[in-house]
Amino acid sequence: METDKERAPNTQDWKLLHPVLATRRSFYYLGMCFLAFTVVAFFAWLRQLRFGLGVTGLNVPVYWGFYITNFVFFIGISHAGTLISAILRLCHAEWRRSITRAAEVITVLVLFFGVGSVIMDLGRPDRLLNVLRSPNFRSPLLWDVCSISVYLTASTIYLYLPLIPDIAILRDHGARPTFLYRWLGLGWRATVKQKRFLNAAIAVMAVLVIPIAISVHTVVSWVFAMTVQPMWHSSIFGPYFVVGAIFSGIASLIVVMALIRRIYFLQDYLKPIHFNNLGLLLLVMALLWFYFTFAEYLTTFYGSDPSHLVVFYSKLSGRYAVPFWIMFVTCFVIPVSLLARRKTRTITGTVIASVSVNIGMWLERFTIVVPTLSQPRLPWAKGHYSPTWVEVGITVGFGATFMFLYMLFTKFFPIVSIWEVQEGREQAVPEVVTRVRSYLPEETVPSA
Amino acid sequence: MTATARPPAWRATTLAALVSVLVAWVLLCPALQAQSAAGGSYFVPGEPKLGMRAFFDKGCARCHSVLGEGGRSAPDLARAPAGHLSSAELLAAMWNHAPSMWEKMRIESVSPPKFTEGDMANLFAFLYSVRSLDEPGDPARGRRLLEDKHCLQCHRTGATGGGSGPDLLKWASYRNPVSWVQAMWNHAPAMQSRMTARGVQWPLFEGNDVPDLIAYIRLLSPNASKPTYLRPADPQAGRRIFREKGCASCHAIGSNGGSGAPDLRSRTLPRTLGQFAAAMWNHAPGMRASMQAQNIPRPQFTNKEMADLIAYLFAERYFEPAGNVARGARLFDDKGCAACHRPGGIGPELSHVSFSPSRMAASLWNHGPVMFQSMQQQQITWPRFQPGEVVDLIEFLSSRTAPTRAKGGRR
Amino acid sequence: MPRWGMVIDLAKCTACQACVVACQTENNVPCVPPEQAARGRIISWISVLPQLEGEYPRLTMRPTPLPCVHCDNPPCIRVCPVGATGINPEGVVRQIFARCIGCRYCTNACPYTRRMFNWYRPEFPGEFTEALNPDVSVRPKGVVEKCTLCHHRLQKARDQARAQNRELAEGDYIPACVEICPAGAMYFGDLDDPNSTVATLARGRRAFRLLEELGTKPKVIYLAQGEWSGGDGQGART
Amino acid sequence: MTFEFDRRSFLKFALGGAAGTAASGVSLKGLSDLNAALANEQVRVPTGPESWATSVCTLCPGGCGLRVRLIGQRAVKIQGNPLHPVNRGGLCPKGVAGLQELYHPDRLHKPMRNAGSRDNPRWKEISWEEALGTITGRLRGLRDGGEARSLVVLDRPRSGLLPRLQRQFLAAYGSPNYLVMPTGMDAVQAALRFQQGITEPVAYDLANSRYVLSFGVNLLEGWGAPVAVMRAFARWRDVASGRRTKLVQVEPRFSITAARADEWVALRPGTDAALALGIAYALISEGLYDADFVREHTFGFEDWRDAEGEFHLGFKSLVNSEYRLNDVSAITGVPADTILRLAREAAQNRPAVALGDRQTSSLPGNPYAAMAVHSLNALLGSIDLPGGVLVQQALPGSNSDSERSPGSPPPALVLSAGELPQAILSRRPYGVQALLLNQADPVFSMVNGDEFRRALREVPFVVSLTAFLDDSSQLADLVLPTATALESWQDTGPPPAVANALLAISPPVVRARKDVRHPGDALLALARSLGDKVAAALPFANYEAYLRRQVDGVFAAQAGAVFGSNLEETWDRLMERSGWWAPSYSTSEQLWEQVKQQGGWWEPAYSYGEWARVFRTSSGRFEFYSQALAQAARQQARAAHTGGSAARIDDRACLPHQTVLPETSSNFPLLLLVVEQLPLSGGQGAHLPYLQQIAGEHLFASWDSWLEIHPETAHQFGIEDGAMVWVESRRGRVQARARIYEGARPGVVHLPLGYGRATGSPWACRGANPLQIVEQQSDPVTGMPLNSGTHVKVYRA
Repeated sequence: METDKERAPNTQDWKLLHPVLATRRSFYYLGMCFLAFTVVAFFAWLRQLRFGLGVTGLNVPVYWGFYITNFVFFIGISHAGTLISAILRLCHAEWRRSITRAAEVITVLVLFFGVGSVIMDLGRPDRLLNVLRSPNFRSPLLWDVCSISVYLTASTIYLYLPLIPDIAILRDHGARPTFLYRWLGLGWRATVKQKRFLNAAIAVMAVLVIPIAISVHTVVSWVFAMTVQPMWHSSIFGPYFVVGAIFSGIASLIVVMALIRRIYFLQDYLKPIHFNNLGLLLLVMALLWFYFTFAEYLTTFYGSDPSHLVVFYSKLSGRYAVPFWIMFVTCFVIPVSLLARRKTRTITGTVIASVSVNIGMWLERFTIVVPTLSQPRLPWAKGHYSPTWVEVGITVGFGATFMFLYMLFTKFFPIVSIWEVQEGREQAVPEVVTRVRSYLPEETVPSA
Repeated sequence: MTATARPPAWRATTLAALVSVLVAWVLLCPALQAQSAAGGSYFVPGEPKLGMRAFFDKGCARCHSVLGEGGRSAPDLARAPAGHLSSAELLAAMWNHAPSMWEKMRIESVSPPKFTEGDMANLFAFLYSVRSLDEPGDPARGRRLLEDKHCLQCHRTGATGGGSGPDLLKWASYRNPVSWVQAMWNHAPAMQSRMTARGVQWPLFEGNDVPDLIAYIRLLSPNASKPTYLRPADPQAGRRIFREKGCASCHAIGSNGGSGAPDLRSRTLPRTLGQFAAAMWNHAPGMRASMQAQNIPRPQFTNKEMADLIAYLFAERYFEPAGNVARGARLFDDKGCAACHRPGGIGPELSHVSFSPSRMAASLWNHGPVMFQSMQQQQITWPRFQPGEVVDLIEFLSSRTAPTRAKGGRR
Repeated sequence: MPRWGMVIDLAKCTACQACVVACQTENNVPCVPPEQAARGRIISWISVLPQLEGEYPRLTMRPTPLPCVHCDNPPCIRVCPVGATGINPEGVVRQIFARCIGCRYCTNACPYTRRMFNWYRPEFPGEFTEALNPDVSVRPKGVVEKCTLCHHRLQKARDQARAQNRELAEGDYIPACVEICPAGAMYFGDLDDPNSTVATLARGRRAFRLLEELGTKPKVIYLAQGEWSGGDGQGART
Repeated sequence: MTFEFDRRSFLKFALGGAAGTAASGVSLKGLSDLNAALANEQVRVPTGPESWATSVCTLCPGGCGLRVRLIGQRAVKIQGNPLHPVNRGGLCPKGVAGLQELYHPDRLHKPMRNAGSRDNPRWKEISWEEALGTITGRLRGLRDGGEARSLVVLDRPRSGLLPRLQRQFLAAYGSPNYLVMPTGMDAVQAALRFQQGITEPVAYDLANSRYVLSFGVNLLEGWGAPVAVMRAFARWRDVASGRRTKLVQVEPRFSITAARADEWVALRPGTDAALALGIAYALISEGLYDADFVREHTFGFEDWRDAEGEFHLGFKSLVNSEYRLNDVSAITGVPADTILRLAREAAQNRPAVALGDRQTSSLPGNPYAAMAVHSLNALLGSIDLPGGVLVQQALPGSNSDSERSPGSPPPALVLSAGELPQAILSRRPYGVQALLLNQADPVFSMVNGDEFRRALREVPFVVSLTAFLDDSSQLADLVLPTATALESWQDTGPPPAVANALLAISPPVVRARKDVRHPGDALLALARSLGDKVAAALPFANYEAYLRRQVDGVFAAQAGAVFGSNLEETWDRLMERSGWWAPSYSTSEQLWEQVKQQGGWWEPAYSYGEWARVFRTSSGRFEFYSQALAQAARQQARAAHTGGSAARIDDRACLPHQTVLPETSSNFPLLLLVVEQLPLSGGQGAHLPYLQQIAGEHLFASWDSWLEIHPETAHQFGIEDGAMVWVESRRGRVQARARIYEGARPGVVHLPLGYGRATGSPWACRGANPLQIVEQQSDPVTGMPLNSGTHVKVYRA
């Protein structure tokens, strides 16, 4: 059958199946290492369940700390995938083909940790279902619940749809556990009809997922912006957070790509051009981020509302000056100086920039959450927040578990979309030619 | 929408009112009697202590004070207006000042309090009792008085002074002017003869003289901090004493009693119990003379008897003699009451209500502000009454309701 | 329908904090152990805010007793995802302890920082449990709690008034903090009744509300301290 | 095929969704179970019928009336008794927190005997019978050996009838030695003794004052009867009264009282006398003083000659020569125009009253400063007049004869508690064989606590009556647990600084939770078992019977009223003022019942201006020049030059004057002043968590003592906010957390009183006890301590 031929991967793409089919010993070591952190986090959580949130460093008035920072940070990273991949897809950016999967997986996995962070933060996690039992739709937190669950569903579908052909490849390849691939493969035979159906579905999802993603982080920002607290109550928080989210998302994507490339020897698929392009995107986002940050702080400064200024100065020159200025350096100075020049926009350069951006963006979330809370309008005792091992443990554990799950994913599914790369190789090149041609003025003499 | 427009309704209302008044009367009467029997200190309707509560709770004390207790922005009702006020005079004073009070309340956005008739009776009883209390004297004045009145010519105060009279410090613990006057009264004949012998003028005590003297003498005694007080007096017993000691043979209270001596209900007699007693002392020589002339034995009093007697007289002084219906009717027209309070008039017709000072005061407070407002709109001036006029007016108004006719303001 | 409110006269407040302790005993608020207190986890539904300003020797302090101000437009109730807090028709901002999931969004949204969180399970060392008030439930760990204006007292006062077949009168229902105030600096009552003490005071020239500019419309109203301005009888005016 | 694909996918999705939901549901249920399993949080609050009882607060000498809410047998809330005239329904936080004392986990359960040594006590629980038997045996032995006088009772300051009972007990037993711990009113009381010849407690008519000059008096931090002061404060600022009383607080530190005052005058520590005399100078030089009063009722204003024709300096000459505005300004650091303004304001707003001098309850102020302040009252004519300084009315029925031993009593060992350890250690004038500490803890709460510690070791038999183990009972042979306020009969008299005679009595509210007794019950039981004269003098089965008998005396006075509402108070006062008395009772029995029900009896009216009662000096006037002091000085001079009968004395020693301040030293560059705060007023209350929580609220410093330090000073000595530091004086050093406080005077540091017990409830043992390092000089003439701060250094721990 015609389809059968198509289904068999091109031999040159066999490489992409390697991680799924063969596992090296180092994988287990690394996995155990990550799991150790998971166990620590689990114990920390059990302790917190038993004694209450008192085991954290939270206090009056700093009611939110690491957990909510993590929540915002993880949700931010989740924009890596779906949003970037969807935009690139819709733009027919052909260089996307080998990176979309890696991005989408980040989205889906990291969302769980975002939600998990909120659950960690609850005083009564056992009453979580009250959110469904007696929802209050006026609460931005409930908007979050809605948009995140929609986002999770959509991005899961969006991850799953392009995965189907690859699963089918694995199924046909006899990868174990066979039932998993048979079950997930949904009887994919790569018929024309199926392909058309799949492409249409992916296209629809790509369109859908963009507003959802933007809404998610807008709503996350609104959790803060809808209160009247100084330096939270800001109208640009929506776009500011979305920009920050995409910023950190791209950065994490770059880091993940670099790791995959290194570990699974995928230098052929994840090329410097990918890093260069993503690096440029990151540069744009860094500039945008700076623009928003500047706008936000400048308006606060000019507004001169005393209660805002107290928070403002606590960040610029007070107790939170260190995280603030580290954030500024890592989010702006380092990435821009590395990415603006072609010479340093190498793989190493972009990775360094990305790591720095991720650190910086976590600190950005931290300096948004904590300083405001520690400087309440009324002169209570100013809160001195420093996290305990429980919070640090859970935070690190979350990071480790995320990486573990990511690793696990690469062991079950190809992290670079085989069929898309193939499709790109087989169909996209002529398509691009046609497309580029269509941009140009009609040639008077038809070419041969 | 006056009551006359809907006869059946007002008839029912009146009936209900009558029945409730009857029921209340039946229920309250024994209670009131029991109260006065159980040592309610005054023979006036109403309970002064409850009146005091009304005074503070209804917000009177926000502006007014009594003997310095309460607000400072309005007159001290124990001291102003000066002089003795009977219940009707209290009402007249209240009536005349009501509009300015309401105006002040409006400025401070306080709504005028509402009173029941009982509240008002209590309040009147309270004000009347408080007005009858003496205030602690001024020792400096007392010291001057002691010299001016030549007391020390006979009496001693500890080491100073001389003569045969007793040491005044003996009485230093007595706080009540009445008990001082009583002691003096009993010895008045003896003192009088000594004084005439020494050519000392009979000392007259005006105003707060006696408390001033007491205050000074108290200062001289190191043991004065253990005071001796008078127990609340019993007007009933006072009435008996008034009869038994033969006071009535000369003195009249209102129209009853002898005519040889001043009417004890006279408005000119002083406001407080102590001053009243002092007035008695001032007239002691004259009284003695006329008693001797009429061959009446000069009465002696114990401490308690004196207090009871004065309490009785004060209870009597609470009431005005009966008013004059005809004068009242004239007033009703002259003051412009009839312009509104007439059948079909803008105000309620008053012919079916019987009035006492306290009831009238209660209605003044409950309906007055509205009445005042509508009068202002019609550019009618608020009528002002002289004390006697109020009694006449009440008499006139009550005379129109035959069945529950009130006499002389007394219930 | 009454609208309950409180007036606190800052001229009379002596910063004694009797209100704080009275509230704690009335509402079964536990005393947190010292090491927790050092971390700023004292739970008190009403606290006295010192508000110190200036430099030696030109200093001012305006001690301000601050309960939940029971905003008419409370920022906290909007943000609760499970509707565990709400404003009842009488204007009392209440917390449903049994529904609260402990996300502490409301505590952060409150510009007055007047919502408290149970970091631990409440501890009542020794026989302190004997002193618990049966009218008020003991909150479990992990939930947010706040001033209820001693709502249980309102229920009792209502029952009592009903039993005596009369309307609720001013003074029947008074929260524990107002009741205890040794200086009589706190007043409580119905703000909608123009003749009530609180309404009268709230109309006065000295009246102000904390963070009024946020539009929260608090029902705890303060009377300014005022100044002594000579002995001409005008001293008490601001 | 498509169909199949769709259907299958749909089914799978549906199944997956269902499974997911179920899983999450199960896990949430699991979470809930886990939560419940890990921490059981059910707190069951038993219910029962509600009832209310009346009681009185004994946590400070203020003695407020209480209303206690009971659910079944449990006391669940303490509120103020609205009928009690001292507090009228209000209550300070201490009173409210009293509930925690009742249920305190560290209370003593039973009497205990020290089976170990004084240094290393081992406590063994014994029965009351055994304990009382031991004491009886000891006391009998002493009495039989003719050493009855060597029994000393050291009481804590309290009002009410228990002091009377103790005096009667001692009188019958044969000892004159009833001592009371200092109250902090000592300096003022000394001024009253020297200038008015009065030993009765001083009182103030604060509510009626229009101008209050407070020299370091912590009016709102536990002085006098705290709630009564707060009520007066509220009255000063009652808008309805149409005027405001000005409170001027003269103090180096920005205390809560200073913060709440209308004006705070920050002066150099220890210079209150100079400032008061400066104000006096202004009053005199501007002719603003009450000349009538000064002429009629004072002595020693002008220069005078005594009977021997000797010239003596008058008050006027003194201030005119030595306390002119610029001099005073230089001494005190207060601008001259401020001094002048204060004088003018005080003169124009009468009644004006001056209070002070005082530091804290354990550290009395300077007696000469107190005299200087009290002289202002004389200049302003504010003695025994409304709004001025009064003298407390005596409780009726106080029969001083029964409190004195028959015949000539043996000489008292010492005059004040502070001198006791010296007397014990030196055995002069005679030794102490037995010491009874009645709820007194001198080792912790007296400046010479370490001396007391040594002295207690020397006393052969020490008994401590206390509800909690404390630093002093740790050195006792027997510890007798006392009942808390709600568990026993209680009584209080007129509280400090309140003028009206008062007796509050209340029955027990709850059954005793431990095997504890009221000190009165213990004393009466002891009297019974001692037999003989003591039993005859105190023939009462229990303290209730004793109280009942005392009420007879109140009834006999035929005055005053049972506690009633505000209105009733006003009514009774109006009546009494005009000479009428309308009691609500007609027999003593009725009075007793009403007192138990309403809370007590009192005298609502005060008779002002009874000069013969309030001036009992040899001149019968207020003495600017204290002749009592002159006599003491003369005696001393005579003792110094033996035989030199015509010893000349310095007139200044008999007049109010500024004493010389201790020299500063470079080793100890800072000055330490101890501060008192309402929650731990009198140094008491640190064992109650409620109070620990609210203490130090101006710095958010709960549960621990702190060292207040001005930011500049802190910077100068390199100390950061929150750092642990040592505070060291010549006597020793203590550790505290440094807190930067704008209200501390530069160069002066402050430690709060009430922290740092060595023994007792762990809650009370937090922080540092500043009294351990405080230094005290004493005045050569009066023998009284002069407190003007301690020089210290502060460095990082």
